[in-house]
Amino acid sequence: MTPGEDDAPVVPAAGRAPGSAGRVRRHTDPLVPEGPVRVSANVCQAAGCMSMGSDRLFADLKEDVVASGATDVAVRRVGCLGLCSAGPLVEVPEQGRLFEKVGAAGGTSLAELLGSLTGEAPGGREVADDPFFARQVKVVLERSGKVDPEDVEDYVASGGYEALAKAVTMMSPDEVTDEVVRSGLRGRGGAGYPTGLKWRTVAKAPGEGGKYVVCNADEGDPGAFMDRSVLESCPQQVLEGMAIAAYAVGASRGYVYARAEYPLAVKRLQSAIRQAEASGHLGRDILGTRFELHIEVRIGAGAFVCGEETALLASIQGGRGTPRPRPPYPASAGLWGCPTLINNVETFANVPSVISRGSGYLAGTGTERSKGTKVFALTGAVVRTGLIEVPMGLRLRDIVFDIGGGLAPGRRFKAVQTGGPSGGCIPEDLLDMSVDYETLSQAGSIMGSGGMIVMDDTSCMVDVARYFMDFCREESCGKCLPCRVGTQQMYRLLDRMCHGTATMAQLEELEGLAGMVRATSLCGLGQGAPNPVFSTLRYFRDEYLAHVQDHRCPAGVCPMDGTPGAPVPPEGALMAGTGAASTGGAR
Amino acid sequence: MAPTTAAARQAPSDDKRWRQVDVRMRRLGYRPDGLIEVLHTTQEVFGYLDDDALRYVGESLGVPPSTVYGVATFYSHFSLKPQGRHTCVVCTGTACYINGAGQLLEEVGRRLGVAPGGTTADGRISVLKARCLGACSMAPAVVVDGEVHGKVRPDALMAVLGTL
Amino acid sequence: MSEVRTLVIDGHDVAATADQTVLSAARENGIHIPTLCHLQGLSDIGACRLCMVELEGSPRLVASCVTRVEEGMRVTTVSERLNAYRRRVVEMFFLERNHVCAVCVANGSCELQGAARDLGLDHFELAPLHPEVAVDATHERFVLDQNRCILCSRCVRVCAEVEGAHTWDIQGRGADARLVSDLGTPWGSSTTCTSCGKCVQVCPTGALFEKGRSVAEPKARRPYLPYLVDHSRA
Amino acid sequence: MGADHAGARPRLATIWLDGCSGCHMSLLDMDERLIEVLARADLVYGALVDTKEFPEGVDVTLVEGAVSSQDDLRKIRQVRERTKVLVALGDCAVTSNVPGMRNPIGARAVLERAYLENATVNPKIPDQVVPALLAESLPVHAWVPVDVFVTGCPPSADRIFEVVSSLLEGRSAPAGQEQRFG
Repeated sequence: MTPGEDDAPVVPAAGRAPGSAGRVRRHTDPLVPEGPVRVSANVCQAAGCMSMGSDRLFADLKEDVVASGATDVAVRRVGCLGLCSAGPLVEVPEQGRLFEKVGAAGGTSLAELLGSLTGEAPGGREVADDPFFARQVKVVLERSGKVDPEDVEDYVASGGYEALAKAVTMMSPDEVTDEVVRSGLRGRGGAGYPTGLKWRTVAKAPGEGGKYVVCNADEGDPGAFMDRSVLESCPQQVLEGMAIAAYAVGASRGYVYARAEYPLAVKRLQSAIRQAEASGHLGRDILGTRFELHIEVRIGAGAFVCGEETALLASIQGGRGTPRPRPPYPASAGLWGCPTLINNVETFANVPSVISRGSGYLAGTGTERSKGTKVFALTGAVVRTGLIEVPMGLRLRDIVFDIGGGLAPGRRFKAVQTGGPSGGCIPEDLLDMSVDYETLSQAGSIMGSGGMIVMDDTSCMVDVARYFMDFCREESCGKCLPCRVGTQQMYRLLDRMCHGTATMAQLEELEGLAGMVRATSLCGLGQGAPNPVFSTLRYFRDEYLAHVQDHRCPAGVCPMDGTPGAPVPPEGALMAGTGAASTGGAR
Repeated sequence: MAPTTAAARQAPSDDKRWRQVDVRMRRLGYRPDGLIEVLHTTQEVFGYLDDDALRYVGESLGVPPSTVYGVATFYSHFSLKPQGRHTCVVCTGTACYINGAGQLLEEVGRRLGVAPGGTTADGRISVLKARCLGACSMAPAVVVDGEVHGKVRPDALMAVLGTL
Repeated sequence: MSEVRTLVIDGHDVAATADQTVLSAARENGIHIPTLCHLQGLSDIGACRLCMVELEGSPRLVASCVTRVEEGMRVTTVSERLNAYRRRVVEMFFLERNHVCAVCVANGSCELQGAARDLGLDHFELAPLHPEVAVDATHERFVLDQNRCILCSRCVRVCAEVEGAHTWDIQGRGADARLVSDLGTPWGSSTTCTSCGKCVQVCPTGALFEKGRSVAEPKARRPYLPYLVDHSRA
Repeated sequence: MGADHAGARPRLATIWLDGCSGCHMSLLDMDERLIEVLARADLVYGALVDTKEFPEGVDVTLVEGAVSSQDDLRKIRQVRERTKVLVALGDCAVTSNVPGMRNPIGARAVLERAYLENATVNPKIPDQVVPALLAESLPVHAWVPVDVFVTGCPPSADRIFEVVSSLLEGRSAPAGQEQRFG
């Protein structure tokens, strides 16, 4: 992280004529013509497209537009456009066209895009009818891909901070909380706890020593990048949500706890805080009232467990990120013992629309008990992968086959993994299920933070269970025994299955152990660690049996090579403790 | 609020880079709860955290050495050993895993003789694994010296590493 | 003075003050709940999970050392399920490191060994993990044998909370978690250790012991720290 | 359990794998109760009788020691086949105990230390006569099913008597009061 490195002005490249086509102060700045804009090229500058070269594309396109002499074309920097598998992406909103893989092999050439921008015949493809976009409903991602993530003015121009203004000037804190309660908004970080109730608890807690709001941006689930995208695409919306929350609960200090693995998100967030302070939306005397909120960014250092709220608080306070028993809950005793409200990125990003459009807006979308929308990172074996936002209650099948475009030709659907290491795998039979908190939980998985990984017949479910157990084993904080040792023991058993050396007794052992770890671990990481085992056993027991009884991996993924723990060492030679017979036959 | 218990001290050496660490600590008011932030800065400046750095930061912030060490070893982002001149970060997120991240690590391990977290004997390349880079659409993804490579096959990765 | 709460533990009516934990209320009334990381006089962390109990009306088990009593609470401290879980907890402690009771200084006075005996644990179903861990004998008077450490952190807490030296902490996480002195430096060269020996006194196993003590030499059991003012009655 | 055929006396055996013989010593510590046991059962194999081959049709076998070598493994498999009630006697049989202390460092390191580093003449890891070590020394139930576990290093003579006499009478072994490792 080197905040500020892009703040330095750069001399415009030779040959550029800033006066005529527009002004370009810095290489990361947009190209804005002085006259009216006929078309704009919105170039995705979120991490996915940038890793495919969209930052270079952005610079090149600006130069080319300037060189073409066009004076009515803007080149703008926007956040995530969603369809990450087709990056780098450029959208021309005036024409409703999307250009895919711009500048990449087999994609749109820069010349083609430029021709489309300056000429009369729009290229690319129509966005409106594309099923990837048509089934989506955007609340959290409303401005993602539309506003400049590094410009508070752009956010304000799109209606940003109207909700905060309404809250602090026209509503009492209790009215704000009541509105959130009525909206039915539930935590988007995983557990789905009603957001309004949490706010009310913190609001009611005595807070002589001050109160805090904390945004959990420690998005740790492998295969999940919703929060990163939101922070990279529209950090102001998250800050606005935090400010409304702080007003409602009576907090004047806040932290965003973000992953070190997301340098771009951290940079944009820090820049957004500085800009919001300068524009009077954060800091002292917000929007001319006496309400104040000071937000700092705290950067995580690579520990999944810090997504657990008490561990996150320990980490913000500079310590080892180990969870502590609750109660007391952070709502009554959080940071430095003060009442602390913790919500995740997507939850906060939902708040402005609840306030500005009223609770009915959110309550009108979704199912009876799961209101609103949910952002998912759709990845894995589907044709189209990326960031999507859908109304709660959409069928899983619609997400996989309509939005995701189904599987590659010749591949067979096997499962969708949701909820990360605490989640589960949903099989083909359940594809028609509604995607909401309750239904996912009944199916043995969880909503989680929004990772959705589609697996085809080349994935082995025993191997997948082992993968998640390996994850939990490495990420266990080590404080409580069942998680620290139980995950190691379960990993060993799963590893034996993948090598074809496990017995039926060990399969039973695994189930027993999983139940024990779930019931006795201190925090959610340990309690949830057995979930991938339970759900794969529930739906894919035949794969386990193939591994254990027939020593065969149906997907052809596992080594099945008889190690570790080959039961009988070769006769004659002294064993050297090297590999082959490392553990006994029956264990 | 935790009390401020410590203040500026003599840096372990006259290396000018300590000033950046000092500035960070001063901005945080030498508060013990700034420990992780200061460790971040120290690692950015020096590349890793050695005993002198840990001791100095601990003394300056009023945090006992065992606590500093406990924190520095808890988080996988912090390194107590010097890193190689180049870094190769293999993403092991779910999407990358089911698309062959394991084979990438195996190949790198076999060809370079390093396990994840290790550095080649000549100090050339450090191999790390990342939990999830969020580049799931490009799975399996590898970041070599800050540059993201998507849909990487073992041979292609070795070719990239060979050019370093 | 806190308000009085009445609750039922294993069918017995029990009165306790509102700030008491279920564990302390139980013990005060002669009801035994096994523990390892708990030590009267130190803060409670709820880490060993041995003291878990059932609460009527709650599907979840709770650690009694960190659960406050509540009016009308109905607690069950012994059940088939709890015993099975406790046996498994103790088994996993044994298998995590390299515990060999027969050659341990704490043989006969070890709390882990005692817990196994009380729970009727007579063999292990799971596989031993056999980590290679260190012995630090650099201190003039004491030894740390990581083979016998159960990471209860009683030594860490007594050193920080009572002695105020904070020589000990835990390094790493998960399977790599280890007791550590100062900057991972040998105990004998510690700049913070006062050689007070409190850590050795509170160690439930033979991980911390005095030099010169032979195998199974009886040592006084210390259920609490007698020199502490007991505010918590915990 | 006990005698299969009417009138036949139960057949008792003991076997000593990788252990120090302490459990057998504790067995002898039963003193005069040994006579009582032998009055009720035939001791058909063990360190106290001169039988070369482990016999068929044994009712109760007490196993001392961990399974550490290929010889141990061959023996315990045979014993299991020929025994109705298999008793793991003492900590080595139950947990691998002291023999298992080599497991964290590996068999190779142990052999090298013993036969190469510490050898004064002719350093060589033997490949004849001495049975081959297994990679790890493991408790009996890691290889074959065990019916009764008797902990202790060694288990007390009282406990051994209690277990043996119950089993010979065809009852299951009583839960051990104060039964503990070590």
